[in-house]
Amino acid sequence: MDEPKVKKSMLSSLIPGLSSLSQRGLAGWLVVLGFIMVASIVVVTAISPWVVPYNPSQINVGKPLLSPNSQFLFGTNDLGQDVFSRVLSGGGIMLEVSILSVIICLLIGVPLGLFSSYAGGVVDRFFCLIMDSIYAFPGLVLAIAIAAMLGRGVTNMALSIAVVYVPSYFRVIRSQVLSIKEMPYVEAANAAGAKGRTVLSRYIFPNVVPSIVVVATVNFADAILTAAGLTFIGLGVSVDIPDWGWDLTNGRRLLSSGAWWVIAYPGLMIILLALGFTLMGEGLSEMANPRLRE
Amino acid sequence: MKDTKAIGRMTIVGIVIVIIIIAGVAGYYFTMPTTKLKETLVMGTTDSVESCLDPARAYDYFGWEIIQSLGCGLVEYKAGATGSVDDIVPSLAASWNVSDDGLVWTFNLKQGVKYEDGTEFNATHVKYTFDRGIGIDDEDGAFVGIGYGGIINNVTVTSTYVAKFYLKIPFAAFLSLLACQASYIVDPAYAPMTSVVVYAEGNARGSHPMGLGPYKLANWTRTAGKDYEMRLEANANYWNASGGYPKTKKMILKFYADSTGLALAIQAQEIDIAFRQLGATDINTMKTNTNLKVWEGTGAFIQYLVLQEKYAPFNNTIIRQAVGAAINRTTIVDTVFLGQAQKLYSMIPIGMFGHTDAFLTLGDPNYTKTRELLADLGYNETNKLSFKLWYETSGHYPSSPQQAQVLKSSLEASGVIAVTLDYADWPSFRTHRQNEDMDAYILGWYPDYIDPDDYIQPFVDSSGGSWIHHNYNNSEMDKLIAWARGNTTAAARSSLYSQIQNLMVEDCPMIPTYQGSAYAVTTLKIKGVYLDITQSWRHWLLYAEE
Amino acid sequence: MVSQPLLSVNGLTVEYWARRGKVRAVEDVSFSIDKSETLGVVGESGCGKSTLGLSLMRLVPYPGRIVKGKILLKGRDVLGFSASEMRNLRGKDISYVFQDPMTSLNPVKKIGAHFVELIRAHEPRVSEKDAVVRTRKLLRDVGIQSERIGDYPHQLSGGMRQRVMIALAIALNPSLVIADEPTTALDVIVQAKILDLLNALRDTYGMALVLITHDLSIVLERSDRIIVMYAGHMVEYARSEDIYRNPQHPYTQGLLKAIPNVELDEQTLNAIAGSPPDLLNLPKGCRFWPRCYCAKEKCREEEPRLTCTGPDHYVRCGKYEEGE
Amino acid sequence: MTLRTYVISRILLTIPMIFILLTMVFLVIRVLPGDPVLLHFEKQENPAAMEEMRHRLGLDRPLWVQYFDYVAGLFRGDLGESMQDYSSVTQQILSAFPATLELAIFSMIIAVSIGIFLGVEASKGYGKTRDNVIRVFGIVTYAIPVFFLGMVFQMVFGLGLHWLPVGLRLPPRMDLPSGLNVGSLHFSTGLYTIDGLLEGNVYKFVEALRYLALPSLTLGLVLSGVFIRLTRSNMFETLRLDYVTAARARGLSETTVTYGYALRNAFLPVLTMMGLQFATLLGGAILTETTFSWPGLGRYIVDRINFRDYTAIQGAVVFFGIFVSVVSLVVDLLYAYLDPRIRL
Repeated sequence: MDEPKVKKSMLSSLIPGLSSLSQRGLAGWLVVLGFIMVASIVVVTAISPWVVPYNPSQINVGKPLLSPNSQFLFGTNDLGQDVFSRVLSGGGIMLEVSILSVIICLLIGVPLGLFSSYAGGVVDRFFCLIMDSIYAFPGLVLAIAIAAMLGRGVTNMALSIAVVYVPSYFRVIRSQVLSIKEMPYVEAANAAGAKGRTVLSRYIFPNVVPSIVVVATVNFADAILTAAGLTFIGLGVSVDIPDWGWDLTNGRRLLSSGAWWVIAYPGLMIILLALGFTLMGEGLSEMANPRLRE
Repeated sequence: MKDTKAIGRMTIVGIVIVIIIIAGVAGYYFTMPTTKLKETLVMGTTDSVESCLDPARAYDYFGWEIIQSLGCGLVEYKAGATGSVDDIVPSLAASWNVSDDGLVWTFNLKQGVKYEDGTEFNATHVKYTFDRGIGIDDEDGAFVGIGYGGIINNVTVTSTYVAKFYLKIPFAAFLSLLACQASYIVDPAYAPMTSVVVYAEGNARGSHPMGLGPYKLANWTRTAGKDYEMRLEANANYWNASGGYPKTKKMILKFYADSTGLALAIQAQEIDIAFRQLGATDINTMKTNTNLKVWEGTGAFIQYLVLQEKYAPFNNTIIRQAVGAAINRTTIVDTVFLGQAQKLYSMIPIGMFGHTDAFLTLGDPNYTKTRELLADLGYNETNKLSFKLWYETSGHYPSSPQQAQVLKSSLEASGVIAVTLDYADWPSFRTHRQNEDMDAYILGWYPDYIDPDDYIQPFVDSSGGSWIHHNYNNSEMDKLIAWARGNTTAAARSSLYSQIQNLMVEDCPMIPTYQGSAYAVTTLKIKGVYLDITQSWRHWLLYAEE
Repeated sequence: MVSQPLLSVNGLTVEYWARRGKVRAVEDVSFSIDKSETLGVVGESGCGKSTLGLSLMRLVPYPGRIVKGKILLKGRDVLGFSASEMRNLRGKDISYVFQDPMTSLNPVKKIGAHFVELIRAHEPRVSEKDAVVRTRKLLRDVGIQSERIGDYPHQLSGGMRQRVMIALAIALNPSLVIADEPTTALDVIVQAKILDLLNALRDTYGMALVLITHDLSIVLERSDRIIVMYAGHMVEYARSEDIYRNPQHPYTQGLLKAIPNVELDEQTLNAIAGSPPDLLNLPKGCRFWPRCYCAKEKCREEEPRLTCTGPDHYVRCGKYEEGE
Repeated sequence: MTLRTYVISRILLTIPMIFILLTMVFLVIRVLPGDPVLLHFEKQENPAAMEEMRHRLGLDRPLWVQYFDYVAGLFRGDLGESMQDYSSVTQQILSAFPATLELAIFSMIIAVSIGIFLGVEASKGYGKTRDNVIRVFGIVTYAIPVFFLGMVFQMVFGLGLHWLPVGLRLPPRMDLPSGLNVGSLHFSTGLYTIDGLLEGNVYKFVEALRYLALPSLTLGLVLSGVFIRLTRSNMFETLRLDYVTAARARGLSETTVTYGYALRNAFLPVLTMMGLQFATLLGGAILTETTFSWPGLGRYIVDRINFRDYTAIQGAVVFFGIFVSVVSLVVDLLYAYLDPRIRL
């Protein structure tokens, strides 16, 4: 009977939120702003092959370490590669890794969370313990260890990052489910003798979606930063693919010779990307649970 | 009186604070160190002792650098050596001679030489040193790496101050072998016959078996398995102490994680000397810095491209030559090293006797030749010769990733070659090498002893070069190498080496790319820096001039 | 005779500025209190009575603000006070007893600390020791063993906490104490005790008392005058016996009817139909007419003014406006 | 529940977590591909030597035996011997730990003080400009890669302005602080700031601080965002609580109300967050240490990864894990002690 109502109240926190953002005040604007940032970076990276002034991996397109000028907007790096072109096309790895890792997290964390919390009892306690101990662990340290063992490559990076962040999905889902389990319409469904699977998929899951979206968005930022970190300590990908992470790492050697532009621009791009997702996450989460709204 | 109580508390607190501040400021100025000592030099480096300071195991550049300051060999290279035999001068040995068959070397030792703790040095210690090194047979060590066991049969003590070496093979480069730090004499009192001396926390003397050198190891701190601080102090018993060596009484060695840290430190003049490994860009910036002096020297470090002959494509000599013709050494030297290196057309470094620009015949680059050679095998713009080029990322060699990118672009400039890059950290890289699953890979070589033999035998001799796993062997080559080793006359040897180098070009098992130059940066007052082909960093010659 | 009242409020109006528009929680309220007299403020929840109480101390929470009116304490205009003057006034001249004792004490502070802090905030020259002595006495006055001085709030029962709150309120014997639903959070037996305590203290300390409640019965016998509020308006203001004998506003009559009457054995308990309006979209005209049994055309059209219908008796209802 | 039972249960909870963690690390290191022994040798031509090393490291035993050795070793505080130079991993880690600890402590102090200060400032007006600015600041700091910020600081404050040193822990010429020396007994913490003071050498103390400044500021700043956000939201919640209004109604000064009432209650969640964030902090420390060539555990791990020194990596990771669990345990107990509702 009041199932639709509750369902709506949960979802409405999201969908109308996106539609009538302006009324949502800061939160709304955060989402819009973040979305614009991310979208524009994705677009740029996607179309970069056609718009870059030079081949980003081509060496000696200009003298090495030219400071920004009319010909090379962001200057050139130590191999005489055009920093601007590399900045335009260097987002690929970051995006691939983060997207992949988030997907992995979703595939593992969400079902696990649903199952564990719905099953409850010993099973739940078991999973919780494992997840908590991973969660309590220094994420980057773990990621580094795993990445080092798995070896290089986008997939391995994504995997090692995913392992670290699955728990955060698990926890959110779980707490959500636990609260929803108590909702009258769920209890009604149980009382009506609906099958566990049905309850999970038809009654509980739809209501968890908003928080999943929030977690995933926030997690994107973490994934990107972790990926950058891995690259920085030399667990990235091969250098013939332009990548902000590598440019930062490489630029470090040039720091002492004052070539700020080699690191500045790729660094800013990473920040923009991470920031975009963080802003979205911030806004969405405030909409999903409006604790401080008047 | 209530108030006085309240006020009282406040005032007390106030007074305490004031006192603390005054004490602090006073203490600050009181404990501020007075003008720094003249007889102490601070040297910064990115190196670190890899395993230990025992010649029986140490096989890394820096380990040898320190061993050289703490110990002495029978002979040594004089500062500014060019690698010829005449540069080898007596050290612990006063004189020596070799039998005509080149199998027996006799050394007459200096007399009255003392270890830092005052015990006398004699011939038994020579025997002890080599028996020990060969006996311990440490898989990670230089004795195994260089293969002493295959050269020295045994050492005998004929009198207190005379030692005889009996060799298994006539070995022309024997003196240079004795000049290398692996052959430095150890003090039996500190060097157990069967075990390696390793770092002992808080016990500098117990952390190394040397004791005949210009310096004593006053302090050695390692944190996290890396050197953190080292202090060298003059050894009063050094045989050449009377000659005024070491010129600087105290040396403080500071260790930086990377070239950036080191560069920043020398630019800020926090240290007097920065040696190994400053980046090419850093060197360039410092050349323009009027407060610093950049010392340049010939390097004996070479790098080269290895081609895996086990399977296609490089099991085909023509293809190897084609690739050899497509290497643009100019871009490597100019772009990666900003001109701070030399184009190398032979495995034997420039400036060493026997060197010829053999590989220049393949062109530098000669893309038409590459195209022709490959065209016959059906490769062209549409059907490119494609292979994987590997580089290492542990910083084992200078700027490998950059080299890889440059090599890729120079090869692809031929229009008929497509290269994909792949990498691994150094240990994995090594394992890949063992597994022989890399099409082509970048390797480098620091010499053990300064002789052409050390640049040929370990690479293209079927036994000596087996560690590279390039699956190259050529009985003709082996014969030539054996002759060159056995022959004692420089002239005959150089002709043999030129034949060897031409044969290498024909077979193209590996393609030399560049020869590194050595750079040190110091403040203006520092003198006595020698960067010669021996790669030795002689702490005892350094001094600050007023 | 013109003796200056302790507190006189004139045309007080408080607005909340929410995103969806302005809300007048209190509109044009005027009254006055003399020394040591009790004023009852009655009304359904959301009628603005708490806001009224808070606004007397200029504590209306953000985003609310006092937009019109005058608050004269002993003739001085409180609204004109500086921040520091306000601080001195709060707790010393006027003090406040909140609705829910469970949440009105700092959970991480001991009971005693609250008092010492309060006393020394207003009388800095008092030493810690003396403050403690005074605290013990205060606790005894409100019927708590002074040993409890070292307890944490969560160690006390609701009733005891409310006593503590009261003790805090009278600590600096203020001339006016505002008690906002001081008993609603407590169970019935305790309620009576607390209220009696308040009365007793009022007499001993000779202070005026503003008793805010939703329950008319509570204030009827305990207060000298009563304000009945509805939807931010003061709809009736009179001495309690007048309110009891001759309630004039239909709403007041409704409230009276809702009180279970013990004398009558024949019970006719009829609550007022409907529910108070949303302050964001008030009905045109009289705010009460949708629930009023005697609403006329006129009521729907124009908002009635406050009219004096007798000695100290004011009503805001169309029926009593002249021209009737 | 009484404090005692709480403490006990909390400790009991920590033990299985640490165990899971140990097992996880073990599996990651041992089960994932790659033969540590093979990786060690320059030339792999002497199978005897490799066998000998395999035996020495106990890698020739079945996995479960290795697991038990490893756990047993941990109880003896023995993390095995480095595969690169055969020296004790425990000793290496302990020698590197103080540097990391010092960095971590100072970063945490900076992060928390920035976080609380700005959080409180923001809470003084919801939705006002100041609040929004601070909020955005918090979000931005969260999105900056710590090593990038580090490099920027190095360039600006080190290379550009020459204000602060950008590497090492003390000036190269300066002898390392000896710590406290009373007659024969010698005591030093390895934290140069503290040792400097113990030695009674203010100059060293100040220098140590100067060298600590940039790294800890970098790490602290990046971390502050979390604390800003947390303090802010908690402040908003506590500021609406009755006892805050009540305090105002008693005429207490704004400072007393904000700090004595609101913050004192908003602080407890911040404290728990400190426990949680310590993990993040150590993660960031790895990158910060690499950026500032800070000779701590972070750099140790990175170095060892380059050497493929399995035992060392395993040891360091485990050490990190245990350290973090202990810290969070301590923090929780502290929480219990500070919150009178749990205490008793």
